[in-house]
Amino acid sequence: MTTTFTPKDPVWCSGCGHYGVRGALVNALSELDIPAHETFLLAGIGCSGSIQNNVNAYGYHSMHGRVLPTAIGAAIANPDLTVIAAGGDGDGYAIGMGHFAHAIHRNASVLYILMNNAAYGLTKGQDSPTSELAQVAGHSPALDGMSMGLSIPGATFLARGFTRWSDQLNGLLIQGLEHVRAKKGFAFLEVLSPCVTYNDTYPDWDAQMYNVDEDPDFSCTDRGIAFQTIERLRSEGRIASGLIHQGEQSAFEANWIKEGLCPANLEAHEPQKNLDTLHDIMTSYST
Amino acid sequence: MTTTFTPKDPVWCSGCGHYGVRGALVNALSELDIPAHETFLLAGIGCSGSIQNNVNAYGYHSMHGRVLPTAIGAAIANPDLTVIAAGGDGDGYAIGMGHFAHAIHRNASVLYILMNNAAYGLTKGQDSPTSELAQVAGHSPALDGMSMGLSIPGATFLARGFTRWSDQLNGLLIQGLEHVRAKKGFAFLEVLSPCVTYNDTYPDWDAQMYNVDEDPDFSCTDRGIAFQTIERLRSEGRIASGLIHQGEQSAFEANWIKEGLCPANLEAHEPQKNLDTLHDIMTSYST
Amino acid sequence: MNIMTNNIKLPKQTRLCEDINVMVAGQGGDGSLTIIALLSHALRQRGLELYQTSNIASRIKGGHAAAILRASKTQHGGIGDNLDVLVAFDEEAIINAGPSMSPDGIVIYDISRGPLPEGCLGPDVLVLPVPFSRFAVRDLRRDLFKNGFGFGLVARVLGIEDSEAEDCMRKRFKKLSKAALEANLHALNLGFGIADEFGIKHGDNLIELADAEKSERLSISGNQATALGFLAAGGRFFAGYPITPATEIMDTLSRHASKIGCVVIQAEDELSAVNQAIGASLTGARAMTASSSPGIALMQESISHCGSAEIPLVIVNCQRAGPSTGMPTKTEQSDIGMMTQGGSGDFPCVVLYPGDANECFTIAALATNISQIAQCPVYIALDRSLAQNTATVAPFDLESVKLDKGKLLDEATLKTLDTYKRYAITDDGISPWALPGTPEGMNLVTGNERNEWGQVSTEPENRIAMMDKRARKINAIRDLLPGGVEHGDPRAEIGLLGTGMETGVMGEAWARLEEQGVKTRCHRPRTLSPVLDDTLDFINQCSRIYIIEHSESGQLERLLKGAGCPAEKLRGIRKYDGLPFSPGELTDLILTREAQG
Amino acid sequence: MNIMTNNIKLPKQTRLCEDINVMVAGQGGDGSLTIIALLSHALRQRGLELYQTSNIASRIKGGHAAAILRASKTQHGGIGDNLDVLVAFDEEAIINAGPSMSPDGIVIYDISRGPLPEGCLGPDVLVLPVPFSRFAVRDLRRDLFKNGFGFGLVARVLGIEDSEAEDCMRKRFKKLSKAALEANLHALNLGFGIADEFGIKHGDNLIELADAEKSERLSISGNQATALGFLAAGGRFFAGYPITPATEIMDTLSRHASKIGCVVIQAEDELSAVNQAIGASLTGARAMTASSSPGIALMQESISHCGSAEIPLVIVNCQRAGPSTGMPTKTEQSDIGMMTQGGSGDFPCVVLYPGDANECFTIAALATNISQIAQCPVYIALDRSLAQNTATVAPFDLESVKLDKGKLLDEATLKTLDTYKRYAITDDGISPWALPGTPEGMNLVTGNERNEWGQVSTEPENRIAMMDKRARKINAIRDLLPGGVEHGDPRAEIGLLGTGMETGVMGEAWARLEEQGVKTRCHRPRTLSPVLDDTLDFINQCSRIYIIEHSESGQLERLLKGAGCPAEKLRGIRKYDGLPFSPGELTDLILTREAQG
Ligand SMILES: Cc1ncc(C[n+]2csc(CCOP(=O)(O)OP(=O)(O)O)c2C)c(N)n1
Ligand SMILES: Cc1ncc(C[n+]2csc(CCOP(=O)(O)OP(=O)(O)O)c2C)c(N)n1
Ligand code: SF4
Ligand code: SF4
Ligand SMILES: [Mg+2]
Ligand SMILES: [Mg+2]
Repeated sequence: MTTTFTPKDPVWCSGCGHYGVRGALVNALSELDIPAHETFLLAGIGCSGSIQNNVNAYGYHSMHGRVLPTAIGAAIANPDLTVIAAGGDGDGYAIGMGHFAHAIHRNASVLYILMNNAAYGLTKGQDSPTSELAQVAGHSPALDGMSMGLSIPGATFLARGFTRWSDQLNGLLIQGLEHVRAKKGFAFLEVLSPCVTYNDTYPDWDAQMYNVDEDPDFSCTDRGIAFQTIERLRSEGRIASGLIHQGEQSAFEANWIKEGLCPANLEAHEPQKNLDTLHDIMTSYST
Repeated sequence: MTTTFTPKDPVWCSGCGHYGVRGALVNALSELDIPAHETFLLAGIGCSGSIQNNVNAYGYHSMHGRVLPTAIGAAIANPDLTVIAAGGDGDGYAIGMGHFAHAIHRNASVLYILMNNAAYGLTKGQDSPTSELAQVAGHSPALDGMSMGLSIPGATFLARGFTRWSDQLNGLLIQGLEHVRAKKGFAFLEVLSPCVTYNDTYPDWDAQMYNVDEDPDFSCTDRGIAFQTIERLRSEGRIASGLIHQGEQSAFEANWIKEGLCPANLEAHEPQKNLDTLHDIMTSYST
Repeated sequence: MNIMTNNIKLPKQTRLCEDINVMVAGQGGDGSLTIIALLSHALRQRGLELYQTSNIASRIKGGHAAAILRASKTQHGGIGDNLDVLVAFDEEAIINAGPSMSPDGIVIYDISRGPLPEGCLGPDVLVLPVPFSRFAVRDLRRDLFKNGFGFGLVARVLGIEDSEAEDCMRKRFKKLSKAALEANLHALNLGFGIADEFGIKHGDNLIELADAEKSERLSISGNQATALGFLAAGGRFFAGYPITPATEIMDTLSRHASKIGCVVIQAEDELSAVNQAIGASLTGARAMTASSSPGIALMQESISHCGSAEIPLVIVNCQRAGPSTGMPTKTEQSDIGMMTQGGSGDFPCVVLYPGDANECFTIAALATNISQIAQCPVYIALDRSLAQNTATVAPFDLESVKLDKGKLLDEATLKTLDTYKRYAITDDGISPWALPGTPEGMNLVTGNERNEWGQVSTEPENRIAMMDKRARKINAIRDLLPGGVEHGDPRAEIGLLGTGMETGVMGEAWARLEEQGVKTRCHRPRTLSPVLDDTLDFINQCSRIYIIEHSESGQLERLLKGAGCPAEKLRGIRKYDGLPFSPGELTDLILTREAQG
Repeated sequence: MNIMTNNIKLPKQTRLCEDINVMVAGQGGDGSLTIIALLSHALRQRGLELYQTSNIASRIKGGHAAAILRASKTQHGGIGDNLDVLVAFDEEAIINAGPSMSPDGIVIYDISRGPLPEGCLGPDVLVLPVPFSRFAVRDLRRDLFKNGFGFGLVARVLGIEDSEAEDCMRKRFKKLSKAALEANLHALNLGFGIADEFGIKHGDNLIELADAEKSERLSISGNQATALGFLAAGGRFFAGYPITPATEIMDTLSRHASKIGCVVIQAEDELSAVNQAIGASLTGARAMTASSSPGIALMQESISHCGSAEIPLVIVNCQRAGPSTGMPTKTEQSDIGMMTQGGSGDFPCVVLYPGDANECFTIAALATNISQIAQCPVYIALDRSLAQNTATVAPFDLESVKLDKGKLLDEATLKTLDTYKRYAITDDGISPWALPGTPEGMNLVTGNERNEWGQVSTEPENRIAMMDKRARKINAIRDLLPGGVEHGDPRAEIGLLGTGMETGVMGEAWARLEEQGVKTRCHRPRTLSPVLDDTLDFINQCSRIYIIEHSESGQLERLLKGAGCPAEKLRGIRKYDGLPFSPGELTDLILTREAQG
C-alpha cells in the first residue's frame, strides 16, 4: 500500500452541524461500497469547504462559489468517478447562485451537498441569502433552494435534510449518490447544518422542520404540488425536509458519452492514433 | 436649451423584436410624463444592450451581465431617479443569473426589462439558456424566468410580454414603471422579442402565447397558482404572458431612505457640516 | 446594359503586379465577402499566397463592412500599403478607403445609391461606375446578385479568364440549388458584358498578375489553427463563452469535436467556462478555454488559482482593442500586463505569443503539453488580427506533435511507491501527479497554501518551500519554451522588436529599411512570460531598439524593462487606433525617429 | 494556591525597558486577546505608544492564536525583534514563540495541559509555571477566568500597580454583569496571589517600564482608518462582500453608517459589490468597495471598465499572502502587478499605498477626491499587516479634509452651455460630468470606445483622441498624488525603498544600520501608479538600492524597473513567508548583502 494523506479531524467548532454532514457522507459512501479512489469530493470555500480534508477520497478545494462548474467539468471528463460537490450557503446561494441555477438546468451527474447554516461561518457570522434578516442590507425573506430548484426545468433530484434528523439525512445521501451513480443527472441535497458559533438555529429548526417524506398528500414527482407545499409550509413558519422532487431528464454527460467523447481524460489520446482524422480535419482548410 | 446627444436610430436588423420593446418603452415613458433627465436607462451588452442609445434619457452601457447590480446601486444612491435596467437573455439568464436572482430577492425599485430572444444575437446566434436546444451542449429544456421569479420570496412584480402583443406590452411597461416609481420594489418584465436573423421565433411564439391577464382562473397574487399555471401551460407547449405576480414586500432602498441615508449622491455632504459627527466617530477610537 | 462608359480613359499599358491588394466594401448585408472569396479561389490557382482581413463594426446588420484580400508571390502576413482595386458598394466605402488607394488604383463603384463622392480619390485613380445594385434588382430580381456582376468585372480587370472565373463560381456555389447557381452565373456573364462595355475585353486586362508555383496550402485563421493545434496535442475538453473575436475557437472545435473526440461546452459565463476546464483538467483531460480581453479579466481569480493549486490549463486570449468592451472587432496587444501580472499573488505562468497560423498550431500543441508538464496556467496570446485574419500557410506538421503528460503517475508506478505526496518538494519544482480514479494515489488539491500532502498549512518554513518549489517550475520547462525568431543583419545597431500581429509588417519594414540603406535586425519573442534570455541578449547587442506594439502605454516595452532591459535603449513605436500597421507606415515611423536621432 | 515555586530563581535586578514586546498565545478559544487588551489599557496610562498584531489561522475555533503587543516610547509601526514576556496557554505557544524569546525574557506557562516542552527556550529565560486553567476551573468554575489570573501575574511582573490593574479591568469589563465583573476581579486577585507565591510582591516588579508623556491617541487599525477617511471625504456608498482581511472596512462603515449617512451593502459577491458601487458612483455618490486579493482579481473586468467608461471608484485591496486563496490571515504585497496592470487594455488607474493608520485616513480621503476629479479607478493598497494591526496614532486632522468633486456640473452651469458632451476632449483629459437627474445634461456612459457624445464609435481618429484624452488625466492629477516619504542621510549611497507594512521596520533598520556605521537613506513611495518622479530621482541619486518587499517575484522591483529604473542598481530584499520583517532580520539581511558586495 502506498501511503497517501490521512484525512484529518475536522477543524470545526464543537457542535457545528457540519460534523453531521460529514458523518452521513462517510456513512453513505461506505454503505454503497464506493471505492475511495473513485470518489472525487470537491468543496467550495467556507467552514463547509473543508469537508474534503476529512473524508477518505480524492479531494479538491475550489475558489469561493466555483465548485459546481469544476465538479461538472470533472464529471463530464471522467464519468467513471463519483463526483460530489460540497459547500456552504454563501458559496452556493450568494457568490455561486448563477452556477447553481445552471447546474440544475444542465443536469450533469454530480451530487451537490449544500450545507446551509444561514450564515457565513468562516468569515465570522455575516448573514447569508438564507438568513431571515440581512444584517446590513434591509430585510428580505430567506431564499429557498428547494423552491428555486423546482422552478428550473430539467431538475431531476431535489432534497433537503437536517443534521439532527440523521436517519433521513443518511437516506437522502444514499439516494443522491445512487442518482448520480446511475447517471440520472444532478442531485441537489441541501442540508440544514447550523453554525452554533454565529447563528445557532438548532432551537428554531428543531421546531420548524416538517418531514414531507411522511406526508401522504405530498408528491415528489409533481412540481406544482411540491412548490405549493413548500410555499404553504413557509407561510406557516415551517421548513420542508425530505425528497422534494425527482424527475426524468437525460443527463448532461449522456451526450458526450453517446458520442464516445468520454471519458476525455482516460482516452488513449496518442496523437499518432488520430493522425488520419487530424489529417482530414486539416485538409478541410486546404486551398 | 443645452444641446446634448440625440438618440440615434437603432442599429438592429429590420424586423428585430427589440424595436417593439423600444417603442413600448418610449411610449410608456411619455404616457407617464416622466422627465427624460430623471430617467436613467442602464443596459447590458448584446443587441438588446444598445437600447439606451435610442431613448431620450440618461444612458449607461454596463459590462455583460452586470447591469442589475449597477442599476440597484444607482437606484439606492438616488431614489429620485426612475431607474430602468435592460438587457438580453444571455445577459440576464446566463452570465447575469446570480444577480438576477438576487435582484428579485433584494427588491430595490428598479424596472428590469429582459429582452428574450432565446439566442445570443450580438455574437451571432448561439443558443441561450432559454433556447430549447443548447447547440453544443446537449439538450435541456428552456429556463423560464417567470417560474424562477416566483420561486424567490420577496418578488413583488413579475410579468411577461411579447413584442407582437403591443397593447399588453404597453400596459405592462406602464405598470412596471408605476411599481418602481411608487417605490414598491423590483419590477421584472421579460419581453419575448425575437431575433429574426438568427432565431426567428415569431411563428412559434405567435402560436404559443397565452394571455393570463384574460384567464379568470389565474391569480397574480397567489404564487402557487401562478406557478402551476406556468407549468401546465409549458407542458402544453404554451407560454404564459401577462402580469404573472404582484406581491408586497418592503423595497430595499426603503431602509436607507428611512434612515435618511438617501439620496447618497445629492446630500450636501460638505465634510465641514459633519465635523462634529466625524469627531465623535473618531474619538470612539481614542485611547 | 447602358452604363456611362464615356469619360472613362483606360490606361494604355497593363500594369504588372506581384503583390496586389483588393478591397470590397459596402453595408454589412452587401455580401462583400463573396467577391473576395471568389477572387481568393481564382488567385490561389495562380499559386499566389493570400492574406485576408475584414473590417466590421460589432453590429449585426447594417454597419460598414470591408473585406480586403492581398495576393502576392510570398506570404507577407499582413496587408499592403495601398489598395490596387476597390469595389465600393456605397459612398462610405469610397470615403473610408479613398486615402488608401494606390495612385494608379482602380475603383469599381456602385452608383445605385448615389454619385461618387467628390474629393476622395487621387487624380489618376481609374473609376468604373456601375449601378450594380439597380441592375441586379432589375435584371435578376435580387440585390445579392450584384456580387456576380462585380466579380465578373474584377475578373476581367485582373485578367482572370472568363472560364476560370466561371469555374471558381461553380466550385464556390456548389451547394446552391441549380437555379441559384445559374442565376449567379448569369450575373457573372452580365459582369463580363459590363467589362466589354468599358472596353475591357477578354484578354485586355488592366492588371497582369504574377504567376507563382502553386504549393500545397491551408487557408486558415489563427483561431482555427489554435483549435487544431490543441486537438493535435490530445486536447479533449474545451469550455468557453461566446465573445468576439474568440468565438471561432469554440466554433472550430465544435465542428471537429465528434470526429476526434473532444468535449466542447458553451458555459453560462467565463467563470463557469474556466472552472469547467479546471474540473476536467483535474481528471487528467487536456483542457482549454478561450476568450477575449474582458472575459479574460473576469477569469483572473481562477487563473491565479491554477497557479496556486498547480492545475494545468491552457487559456487563449484573443485580444481586442480595450479597455473594457472597447472595440471588440478591432485589434490590439494591450493585455500583456494582465496576462503576465494580472492574477493575485506570485505564481508561475507561461505566456506564449505566436506570429502566424502555423505557429498558432505548434504553440497551441506546445502549450497543451507545457500546461501538464509544469502543472500551471499557460496563455496563448493572440491579437484580433492574428486570431481572425486568414492566410495561406504550409500544411501543419502533424507528425511532429508529440504528447508529453509530464509527471503523471499511473497505477502501476504509484503502487511501487512507499508514499505519495501530491505536492512533494522536488528539485525541479514539479510534483508527480495522480488522477482521481487511480488507486493508491489519493490526494488533496487546493488553492490554499498547503503542506506536501495537500493539507492547509501556514507554517512559515513550509510556505517558503512551497513558493520556491512553484517558482522553480519555470526553470524546469525553460528549454521547451519557443525562443525568439530573428532575422536581418546580426551586426546592425538598430533592432526592431515586436510580436504577434507585428510579425509580417516588421519583416516588410525591415526589407524597406534595408532598401533605403538602414540596416536593422529583427527579433520576435514568442515567449513573453518568462522573458527569455535570447530576447535580453538581442537587446544587449543592439544600441537602440524599436519596440513595435499595439498598446498605448507600451505594455511590451514595460514588460521588457521589468525584465531588466535598459530603458534608454528602447523606443516605442505604438499604435492604438485598432488597425494594424501598414508596411509603409511602420517604415516611415522608424525613419522619422531615426532622423530625430 | 500551591504552585511549584521552588527552582524558580528570580533575577536580582529589575530590567529597564523603553520598548517591550509581550505575546499571549494559546488555542483560538483561550481568549488571548483579553490579556493583551487589559495590558494595552494599562500601558497607555504610562503614555507608551502601542502596536498590536495577531497571528491567527483562518479557522474558527481551535487553531493556534497569538496576540502580540509592543509598547514603546515612540511608535515603531511594527513589532520588535524579540519577546520580552510570553504568556503561553499551551505547548504550541512555547514551540512557536520559543525562538523569538529574548534571552532574558520571561515566560508564564500554563501547565494545566502538560509540562513545559523541552529545548525550546534559552537557558536564561525565566519560566513561571502556573496551572491557570486548572485553577480557573477549580476555583472559579470557568476556564476563561484564567485571563484574570494571567493579567494579575503579568501586571506584577511589569510593575503595574494592583489598583491600576484593577482599574483597567473595571473599565474593560464595564458592560459585563456585576457578578461577572466580580468574578474577574476575584481572578485578578488570585493572580496577584500567585505572583506573591513566586515572590513577585507588589512593587517587586521584574521589569521597569519607561514612562512617557501621554499624548492624545487613537488606537486604530488601517482598515478602520481607511473607512473613516472615506467617510470624512463624503464617502456615502459602500458595497462589499465579506473576506479576510478586508471585512473590517465594511464592519466599521456599518457601525458608523447611520450616524453620518452612508449606505453600506453586503452584496451577493464581489462582482455585484463593485458594480453596485459603480451604479452609485454614476449618480454622483462617492463610492467605494473593498476586498482582498482573490476578490480583487474577480473585479478586474469591472475596474478596467471604470477606466474605460471614466467612472470614479475607490477600491481597497487588503492584500493577503497569495496566490489564490493562499494564506488569508497572512501578510503580503504581491498584488502590485495586478493593481497596476491587472485589467484588460490601457487605462488610467491610480494606486496609492499608505504606510500607517494616519496615512490610511488621509489617503482614503484623497482617493475619494481623486476618483471624482480624474473620473477613474483609484486603488488603496493595504497589506494585511497595515489593514488589521492596531497602533496608537495621533488623532486625524478632520478639518484638513476638503471635498473636491472635480468637474461635476450643476444645473445652473449646464444651462449656460450651448452643448454638453459627456466625453468632451479637453486639454487636461478630464471631461465635465453631469449626473442623471440634472436637467439639460443628458449623456451616455459606456465602456465601448465612443465619440464625445458617448455614442459608440470605432473611427480610428476618434479612437486615438479618446485614448490620448484618457491618458492625459494622469498628468492632470499628478500634483495631487502623495509623494514619497524620505529620511536618512541625503548623501548616502545606499538607498532603502519599501512601502506599506515596510514603513516602520525600514525606519528601525535604518537606525540600526546607522548605529553600525552604515549610512543609508530611505524612500517610501506612497503612489505606485503612476510611479512618481521623486521615486525615480531617489533611485538615480543612490548607487544601490535595496527594494524591501513582501513578494517572492519582486513585484515592486519589477514595477520600478518597468518605470525605467536601472535593474543593476536594485537589490531585492524579499520575504514571503506571510510574516512581517523584524527590525533585526531586515538589518541583518542588508548587512549580509552589503558584505557580499
Ligand atoms: C472571491 C472570494 N470572496 C470572498 C471570500 C471570503 N469567504 C470565504 S468563506 C466565505 C463564506 C462562507 O460562508 P458559507 O459558504 O455559507 O460557508 P460556511 O462557512 O457557513 O460553512 C467567504 C465570503 C473568498 N474566499 N473568496
Ligand atoms: C464578459 C463578456 N463575455 C462575453 C461577451 C460577448 N457578448 C456580447 S453580447 C453577448 C450575448 C448577447 O446575447 P443577449 O444578452 O441575449 O442579447 P441579444 O444580443 O440577444 O439581444 C455576449 C456573449 C462580453 N461582451 N463580455
Ligand atoms: S463557525 Fe459555525 S460553521 Fe464554522 S465551524 Fe464553527 S459552528 Fe461550524
Ligand atoms: S441579430 Fe437578432 S437580436 Fe440582433 S439586431 Fe438582428 S434580429 Fe435583433
Ligand atoms: Mg454558511
Ligand atoms: Mg438574446
